[in-house]
Amino acid sequence: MGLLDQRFENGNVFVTSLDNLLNWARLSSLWQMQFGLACCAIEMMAASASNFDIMRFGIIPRATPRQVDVLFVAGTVTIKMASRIKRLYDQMAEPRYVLSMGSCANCGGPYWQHGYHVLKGVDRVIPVDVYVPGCPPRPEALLEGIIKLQEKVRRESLVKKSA
Amino acid sequence: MIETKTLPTRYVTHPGEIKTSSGKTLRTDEMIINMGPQHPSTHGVLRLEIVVDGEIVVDIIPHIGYLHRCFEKHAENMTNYQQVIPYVDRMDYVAAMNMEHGYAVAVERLLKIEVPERVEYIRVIMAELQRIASHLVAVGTFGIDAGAFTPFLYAFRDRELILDLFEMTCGARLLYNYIWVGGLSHDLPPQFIDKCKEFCTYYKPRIKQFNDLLTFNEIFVKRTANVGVLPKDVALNYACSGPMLRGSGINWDLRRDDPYSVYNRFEWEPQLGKGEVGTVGDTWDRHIVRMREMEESVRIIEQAVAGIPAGNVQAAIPKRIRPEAAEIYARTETPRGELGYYIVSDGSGSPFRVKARSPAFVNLSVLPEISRGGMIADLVLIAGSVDIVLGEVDR
Amino acid sequence: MTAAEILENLKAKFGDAVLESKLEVLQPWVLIAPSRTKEIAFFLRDDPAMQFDYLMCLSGVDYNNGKLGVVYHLFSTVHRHKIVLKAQCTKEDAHVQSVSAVWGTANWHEREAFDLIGIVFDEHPDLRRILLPDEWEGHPLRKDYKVPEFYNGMKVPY
Amino acid sequence: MLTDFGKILIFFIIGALFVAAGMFTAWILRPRRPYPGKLAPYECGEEPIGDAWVRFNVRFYVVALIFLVFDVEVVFLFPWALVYRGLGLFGFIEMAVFLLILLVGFAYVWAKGDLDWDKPRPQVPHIERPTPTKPEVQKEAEQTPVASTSTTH
Repeated sequence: MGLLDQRFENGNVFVTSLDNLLNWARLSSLWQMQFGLACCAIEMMAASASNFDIMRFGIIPRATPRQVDVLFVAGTVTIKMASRIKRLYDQMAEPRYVLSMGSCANCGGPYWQHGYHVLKGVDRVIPVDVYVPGCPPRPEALLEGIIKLQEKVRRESLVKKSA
Repeated sequence: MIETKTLPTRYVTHPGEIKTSSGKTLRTDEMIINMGPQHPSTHGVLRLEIVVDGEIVVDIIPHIGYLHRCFEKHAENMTNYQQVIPYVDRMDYVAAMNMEHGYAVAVERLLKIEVPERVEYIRVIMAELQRIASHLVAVGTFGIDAGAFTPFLYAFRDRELILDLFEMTCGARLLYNYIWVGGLSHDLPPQFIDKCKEFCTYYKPRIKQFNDLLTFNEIFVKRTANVGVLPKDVALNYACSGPMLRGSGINWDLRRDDPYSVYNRFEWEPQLGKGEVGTVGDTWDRHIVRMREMEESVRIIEQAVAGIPAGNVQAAIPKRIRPEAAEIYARTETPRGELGYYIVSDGSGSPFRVKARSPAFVNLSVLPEISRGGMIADLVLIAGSVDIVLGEVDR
Repeated sequence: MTAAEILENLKAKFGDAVLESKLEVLQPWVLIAPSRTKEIAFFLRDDPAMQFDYLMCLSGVDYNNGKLGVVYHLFSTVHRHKIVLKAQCTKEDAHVQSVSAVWGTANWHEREAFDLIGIVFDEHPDLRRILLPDEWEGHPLRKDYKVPEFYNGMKVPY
Repeated sequence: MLTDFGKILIFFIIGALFVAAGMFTAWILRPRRPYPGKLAPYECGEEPIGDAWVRFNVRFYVVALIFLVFDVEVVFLFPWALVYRGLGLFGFIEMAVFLLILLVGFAYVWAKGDLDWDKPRPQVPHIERPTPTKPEVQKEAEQTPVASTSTTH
């Protein structure tokens, strides 16, 4: 029932150390939804292959949103796909994160002007934690985005009442 | 906020009949399963609505359009023919060089301009390298569909070498904007030729190693033989092309039968599916055609690298592209099949209408025909052997 | 067979259905009546001299003068010759007979032409939108298309 | 003095405790914020079509019955195998008879064909109205096999 979930007003030594332990455990095992949309998905596959290997960050592709922590939106989100992404994001278990990979997911990318069927940025549908620029971003850029996400998870607190 | 769902008109649930010992038919209900936009084995955002009786696939309704990025609308609103090339790249992002090559050939035929020899040779080298890289993605993910993860890592390890070659010439790994109408954006860097030779000698034995690892593996053969058989007449009627057509044993390759560029100067052989492990035109045949095509591509690259002439690659790039009011349909052979551009120009600087006939869109339309009656696991393999790229299917 | 001979055959068999033709352009084309495309297609495919068994591409075009057109690029893998068929209809009465019974690939191409240009293909087994969601209003590739301000609560333009 | 069963009991208790500890810490720490969108059934991102309460095929029920029978048979074998040395020839004959009877049952089930699962019968596609004249390109491909120049076997 999440008894300790956001119960404490101010942090004491017990709460912060518990937070550190929890955050360390969560950030080193961010499970990723196995889900690619477009060109960025091919770069994401190249990142999970042996040369760049995101699995050493503890990121394992999982097929169902139930067992997933982070959703890589890798590619162009079209309007037909937007409602599906919203539903997939809803079905993910808390605490969940979204990494928007590529300029299409960030702001519509090269399709911003005449793309009648392209959603101009996935943040119009779901809250995004990290934006990775590039079209497609290099695997190293994706790894940089993952490290940024890990820093965000490190600073978070599950137990203290969020402001 | 979720739009209503309308079932297509011809979609009817047809009950399966199971005979019991007393001869009475027991009506069982079919289940409708969604291999929806988010699925590990649909190679992107393709949704297959499957009517299943137990594990047997009774009917399939593909739903596409989840990655429709309005390419044709963009092509009409660009102020110059050259500006369409980045959008052409993003249509088939696994084989971007071939898409650019196809578009460049189409516009050059429209303008009736000739490109220098060196440009033709470099384009052939780049197109064939991209064909190997694209087949490696197709073969690697096909291994994952069959349940083998290691071939994916082998394939992507070799693909990284090709991407390094591309990055050396035009700075990008996946979407290049390298082949312009009338020429190229950059000339080859000095060390490209020997790096390319080095790749060819490195990669030849790798194909045999990959074949031993996956293609002639007993389980893989059992899983793919006699599955998803595409007969010749259905392949022609559905206008399939590329490995889909050659897998069914039809000797047809645009690089030789509708010649463009300088392909007629090299000797190479289009590879056909001969039904070595099952019937002709099954999933294994399409896979072995891709594997042997990579070998042919290495042969072409070696001959092209050996005979590459000198010259200025940007000599024939027109300053202002303003074709007379005409229309043309030009087609080239990409790793997935026949890519055609139907360009209508009204004399102004920007194209009036560009229709991209993408091979994956056409090959996918035959998927429901060849996978009825099989198991769901076979459907996954057949969809993998069709080798679809959703950017190209939805345009 | 050259385009002229093909035109002669077509004129001989379907006199009035062949409306116009132009042979001296880059790729010669023949304009046919939109209500008899299926009949002509079957003839072109099954006639031993023609054998156009490969429909390379079927594209819808909005000519921006109130007319919509469907362009068929046919090819014969046997005789290695090509021909371009055109069928035009007005924007108000945008009806063309479907050829999906002749070539299986026409099914999806026609659904896409209906989806993006708005040409209704009669006798098509399953004419639905193929690329856009089912409730999308309007046909985007028309020259006078206005992008909707909102769709399902999402702002479409940038 | 701890009997053998005592050891098994302790084994079960520790096992249960171990699992309970894991579940309890998870139960305390995990956030729980359900809302209808999250509780909707997952169907690859789509709105679920049809309901899961579909009438299953009858063969699943038949196989469950067959499994039940032979599972119980195996359960009887375990204690017999433990004391087999003490029973000697008598025990062996008795179990052989028991197995024989069940073998008859197995043969009956096999003969009636309840065991063969539904085999895929792939339907090779055909065209409703094919071209009467067979294109030469298909005929040519059939007669002259292409000399395969590839090195792979």
